[in-house]
Amino acid sequence: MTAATPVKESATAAVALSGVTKVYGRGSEAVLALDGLDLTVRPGEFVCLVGASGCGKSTLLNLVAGLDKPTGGAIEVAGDARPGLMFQESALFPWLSVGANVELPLKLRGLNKQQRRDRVAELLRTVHLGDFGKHRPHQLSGGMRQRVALARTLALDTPVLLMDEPFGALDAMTRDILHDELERIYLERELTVLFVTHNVREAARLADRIVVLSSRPGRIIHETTVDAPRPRRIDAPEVAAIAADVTDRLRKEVIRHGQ
Amino acid sequence: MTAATPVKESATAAVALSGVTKVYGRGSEAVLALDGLDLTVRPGEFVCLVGASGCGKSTLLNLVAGLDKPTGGAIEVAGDARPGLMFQESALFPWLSVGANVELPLKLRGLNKQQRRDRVAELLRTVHLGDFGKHRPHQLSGGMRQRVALARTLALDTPVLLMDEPFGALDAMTRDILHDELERIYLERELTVLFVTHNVREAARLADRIVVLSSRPGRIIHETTVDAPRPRRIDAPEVAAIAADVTDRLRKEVIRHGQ
Amino acid sequence: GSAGGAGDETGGPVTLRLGYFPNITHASAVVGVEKNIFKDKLGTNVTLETKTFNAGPAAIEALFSDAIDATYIGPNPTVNAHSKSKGEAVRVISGSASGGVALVVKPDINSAADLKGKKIATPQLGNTQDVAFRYWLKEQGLTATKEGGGDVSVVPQENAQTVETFHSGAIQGAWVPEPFVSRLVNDGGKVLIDERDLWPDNKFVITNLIVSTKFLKAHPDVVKALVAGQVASNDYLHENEAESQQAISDHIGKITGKPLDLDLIAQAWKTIEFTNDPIPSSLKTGLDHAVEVGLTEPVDLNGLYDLSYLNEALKSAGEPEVAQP
Amino acid sequence: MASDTIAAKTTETGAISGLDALEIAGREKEPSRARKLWFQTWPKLTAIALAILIWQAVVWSGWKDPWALPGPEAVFPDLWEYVQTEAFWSGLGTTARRAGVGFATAVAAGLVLGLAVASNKILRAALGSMITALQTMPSIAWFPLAILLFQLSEQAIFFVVVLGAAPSVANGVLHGVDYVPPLLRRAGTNIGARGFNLYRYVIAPAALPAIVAGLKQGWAFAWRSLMAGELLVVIATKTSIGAQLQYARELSETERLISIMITILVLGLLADAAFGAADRAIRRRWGLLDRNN
Amino acid sequence: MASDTIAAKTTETGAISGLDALEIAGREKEPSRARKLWFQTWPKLTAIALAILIWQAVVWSGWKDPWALPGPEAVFPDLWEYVQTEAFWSGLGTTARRAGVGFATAVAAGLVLGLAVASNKILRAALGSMITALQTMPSIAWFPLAILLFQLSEQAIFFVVVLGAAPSVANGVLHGVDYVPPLLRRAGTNIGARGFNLYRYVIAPAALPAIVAGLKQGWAFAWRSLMAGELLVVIATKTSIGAQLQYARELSETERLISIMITILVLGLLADAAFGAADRAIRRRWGLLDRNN
Ligand SMILES: Nc1ncnc2c1ncn2[C@@H]1O[C@H](COP(=O)(O)OP(=O)(O)OP(=O)(O)O)[C@@H](O)[C@H]1O
Ligand SMILES: Nc1ncnc2c1ncn2[C@@H]1O[C@H](COP(=O)(O)OP(=O)(O)OP(=O)(O)O)[C@@H](O)[C@H]1O
Ligand SMILES: [Mg+2]
Ligand SMILES: [Mg+2]
Repeated sequence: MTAATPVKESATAAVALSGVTKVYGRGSEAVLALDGLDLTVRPGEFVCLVGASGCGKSTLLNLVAGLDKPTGGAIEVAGDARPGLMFQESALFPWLSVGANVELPLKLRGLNKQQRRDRVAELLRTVHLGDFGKHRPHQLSGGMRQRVALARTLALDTPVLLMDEPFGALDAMTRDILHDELERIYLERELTVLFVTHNVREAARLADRIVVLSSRPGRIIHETTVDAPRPRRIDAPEVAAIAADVTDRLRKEVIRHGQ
Repeated sequence: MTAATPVKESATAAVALSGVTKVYGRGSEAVLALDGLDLTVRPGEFVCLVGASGCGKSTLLNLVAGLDKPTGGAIEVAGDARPGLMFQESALFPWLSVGANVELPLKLRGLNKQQRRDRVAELLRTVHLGDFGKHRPHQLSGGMRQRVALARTLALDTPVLLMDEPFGALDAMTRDILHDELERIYLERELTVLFVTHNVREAARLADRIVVLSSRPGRIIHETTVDAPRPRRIDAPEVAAIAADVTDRLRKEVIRHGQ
Repeated sequence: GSAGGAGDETGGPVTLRLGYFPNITHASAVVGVEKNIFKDKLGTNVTLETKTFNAGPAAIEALFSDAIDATYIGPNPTVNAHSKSKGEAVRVISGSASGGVALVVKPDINSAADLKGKKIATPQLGNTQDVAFRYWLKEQGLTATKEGGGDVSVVPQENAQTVETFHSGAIQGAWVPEPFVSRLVNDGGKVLIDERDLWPDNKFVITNLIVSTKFLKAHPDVVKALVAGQVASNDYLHENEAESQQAISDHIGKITGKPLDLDLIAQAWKTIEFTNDPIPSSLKTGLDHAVEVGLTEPVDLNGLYDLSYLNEALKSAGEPEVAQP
Repeated sequence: MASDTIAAKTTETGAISGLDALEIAGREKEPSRARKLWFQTWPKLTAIALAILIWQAVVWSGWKDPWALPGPEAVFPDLWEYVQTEAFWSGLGTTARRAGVGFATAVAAGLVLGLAVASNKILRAALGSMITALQTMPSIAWFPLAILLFQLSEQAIFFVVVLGAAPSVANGVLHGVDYVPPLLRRAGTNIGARGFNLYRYVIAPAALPAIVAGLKQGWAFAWRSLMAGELLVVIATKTSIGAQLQYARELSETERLISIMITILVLGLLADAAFGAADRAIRRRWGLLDRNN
Repeated sequence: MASDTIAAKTTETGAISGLDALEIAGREKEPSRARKLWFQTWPKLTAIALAILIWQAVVWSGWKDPWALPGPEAVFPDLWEYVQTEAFWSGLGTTARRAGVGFATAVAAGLVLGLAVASNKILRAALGSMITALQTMPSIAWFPLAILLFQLSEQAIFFVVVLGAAPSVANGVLHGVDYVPPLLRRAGTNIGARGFNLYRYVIAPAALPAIVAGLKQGWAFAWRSLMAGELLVVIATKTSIGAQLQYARELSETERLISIMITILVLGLLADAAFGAADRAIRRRWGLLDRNN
């Protein structure tokens, strides 16, 4: 927390990062993953993070989720629950069935058996895997595993949701459907979402604001506010326009970094 | 191999599948992943497979790679080397550094130390990870791991290359660069490529032919030949047109299956 | 055959592998080795290799496996070796020691009748001391079952453990050999029965020297020299008590890292008689007792003893000969 | 032509030789239950038959005297006689009960110790390396302490068994916990499993394979400690396998000794079957036995 | 307000209590080498001090006679005397050499056996369950066979040690191979590692953690078997730790017994340190020790 503006920021922020720096390793091997990053996410805001491969997006989400400590700077998260994080890898528990994987967060939150059963069924239906509750993770395809991980994260019911390329392994159609579902839940529950994606159209489809990160060290180099009314269609012209703009920024950054 | 046309087919095919069926599990839990699939890939052809999540694309590649046995039907692969497969997960060896991961296939092929060192450096440069040879897989980001896996697969130098969503975790820019690299290598070495992707534009950018699979059980429901001259640009209108057409086919299939 | 030494017929070199326990009842062996008495008697043509054992079974296994040629050993394993090999494997060629066994009890036990309801240890079910104790109990009109029931509960356990359990009061007495008798006495025990008192002439075998029949056949002259060494060793024991005790203490110290307490050796010394007579009658009687208390089947001891070499050695040493059974 | 060869390679196992065949073996059609059982049994029977044959051959060769190395024709009648004695069954009963109770106690102690040491950095620094050190302590070194603490009771035996087996179990737990994939640990934390719940729902199941391996090693330690410990206290009216083993040796009853060894081997095989079943259940659950993986 | 609380939670460890703190501990700034060493050392020292204190307290309480349970003030002088004797050093030398050679042989045998059984289905069906059964066989049961085969030589001792430790190592290998992630196995096959190469480059390294765990358990078995085996025969009056332990017990030299137990514990700690270092090296390599994971 920087001394200057703490009260004001925390009053209006669901997530507030100030001067966040993250260094991996030590000495000559040290990698500066994030460098003095400032970012404030308003309650109820849907922020998409885009940036080149290895620029520190996952690092950022891990820090916000409290799974890792920043080397410098401060991170604040409003409310009394840790944010829910959907990892880049599916991170399912191999010893639990698909249903049990989704059920575990509910169990940990103390829901009773009936509630849990209903909720699991509903969540699996949401990700279009209603028939796969009894399967084990290794019996699923990559995209199916990702959807189970999504269901598990949604089961957390946290006000702040962190998602790391949640739809990366899905075909366009399934993704479209899940965009709709996610948007519905987001609006219904008034969530705050921090969403990492490589698909700039996806970002323009979902986000209130798109944040572009620079490559190592990660810094914010550009922000775009998306004003188009929800629900948007991913092939709508305004989405395409915003996507084109962000892509341009990104391309410049990659070219700059490449030199 | 069906009795009728074996010689003719195998004479012109780099990969030939006839009536390939794959059933996972047994009894009531059995899942019919592929059902009587016929597919012939000509030598030097670049075939992209698209299809909904869980439709059997990875299963198909595993069968062609010889890592799994079909429940029914026959698979033929020309030449005397097994095809190289890039898995959907990065599947790097955690006990080896990035460089050593890429070096292992070269070592197994009996290249000497100097050759191996040169080749590893070249491959890592190809995937834009020249500085990361000494890192360990767990120190990389998801996209970086995927690129290492790509380099390792390219190190195999097999005439037939099977790739399972190789660029799924990469940002658009990095992906564009790697499209160019892959196309260069493909043309240089006259490879045969079977490429799974969810990005229909990517398919239209790279493929000679796009094959659309139906959802469980996987069957070929549509094929499109892409005649546009190489190199194509991913945002070129002809690529967009083909992509739109394939997307349409896919959408219909997903909707049909959803009902 | 004294200083001339022994060898095989062709005069080629022979190795004699001799086993014994680093133990006070094996004093003949320990002193004979420590003071090079065997070496002198065996001469230059015979290489003496010694192996020390911790307990009888390993020594017998070694003898059966041709890993050693001769060993000092107690009567119990001797009989086992004889009976298991149907009288073929071993021969007793000399005695070594007699006595050194007693029933030590807590001071409040004054008679056999006081033993009722008490726990008394023996070293091992069916071994010499165990049999002696059970037979004695029977003579006293007390019962004791194999499993530890009856008037007196007989608890077979390792001697080392007996010292601990006696001290802690878990047992009230033990029928054990030296040096454990002395050790229990030092721990406040009292000798209720000295086993010597139960035997004619106060003599019964505690250690004898056996040799494998194969070796005896192949190298009778080496065996002869070995027996001569045994006789000489016992002579030395009798003539140089203090030095012998010191030698035992040192020898045990070499193996265990700590020399054995000299006072303890001196104390135990008094209860042991080092005799070349293997006292076959006591072995036979002991076996009869074992049969009587139901611990073994009868064993034919025919051919176990071959004391011709001993008598030859005794004769040349000018000592009285012993009776062949 | 070339393509034909490869077609054979990937579709017909018959043509594939050596280690490749091994890799591919098991990808075949699901065999029937009977065939499976037969495949599990014949190599065992062959191995046993071979062992007996070699044994018999050695005995016939006259390499050692029959009293030093009795042949099968002497041992099997003895074994048959042995299993008909009352002593065998009561000894087996006593030993099995002790092994069961002792091992159960050791498992409980080992799990608690292992989890405590694994979850607490200070405890780990203090005791972690002590566990292996305790494991190397031979049973007989504990005897005096056992007697001091428990006199000549069954507890003294348990004490030795528990001290023998618990460190092994604890080491299994430690190993398992150390190798829990960090991603799963983080996922657990993230879905709200903290403190005890993290151990209960994430770390313990993730470490389960290593824990089962530790239990298996612990069983071997427990059993060996028991065989030694049963000589510690021969309790009235109770014979035991350990005591019988010792007596057989002391009385140079080689046939009986081998009979008891065979008994111990058979008991060991039964124990292994139990652990093997547990292990296979885990591997099936985790998808490690799936022929398609 | 609420947001302030959480800020504290994620940025200041000082305010976090209980197991949460444990989870987060170690994510701190890299401490200096000296501090690290100190953090490793003080809990050990405290534990040892505590153990000695309790021991002393029990002795002072007069619960048992000093003869049965000597106190530290009697044992430490004896230990000091003991380590100055020639017997200690020559015994240590003999035992250490036997342990080294025996364990090395056991490791070689165990690795070969484990890999053979793991890689061959028929061998596995034939011998797999035999490994655990062999593990449960107490050392004394092998003595007669050891003498039969190797006479009273050092080899007889090795034989007992190897039979004690090799099954444990083999079981470690089997466990490790069984739990190699199928994906890595397939990746290996796919990049051209077949047969022996697959084992050399993929399966063996993937199984390494479990193999090291097996080695650790094997060491404990080897050491315990050695302690028993050294009683089998004392060759040419060569003293050894095992013989000294047994005689200390037989002569009821309780101080010396405890001195030897302390020696064994120290040797065990050294062994554990070696295995611990190997294990940490692997975990560092695999990124399991990385504080960022
Ligand atoms: N545990 C670690 N140790 C060392 N370096 C690390 C570690 N984790 C990440 N890094 C480095 O930090 C940088 C950022 O990694 P991060 O995973 O946050 O990237 P990302 O933006 O998520 O990339 P991608 O889009 O490829 O997933 C990378 O350069 C990576 O090499
Ligand atoms: N080992 C297995 N056991 C049982 N079922 C399996 C197994 N592997 C795959 N399946 C099933 O087979 C079907 C096809 O799986 P596959 O992985 O080939 O899909 P995919 O097309 O690659 O999907 P995605 O795009 O999500 O990766 C899925 O329905 C899946 O549940
Ligand atoms: Mg990432
Ligand atoms: Mg797939």
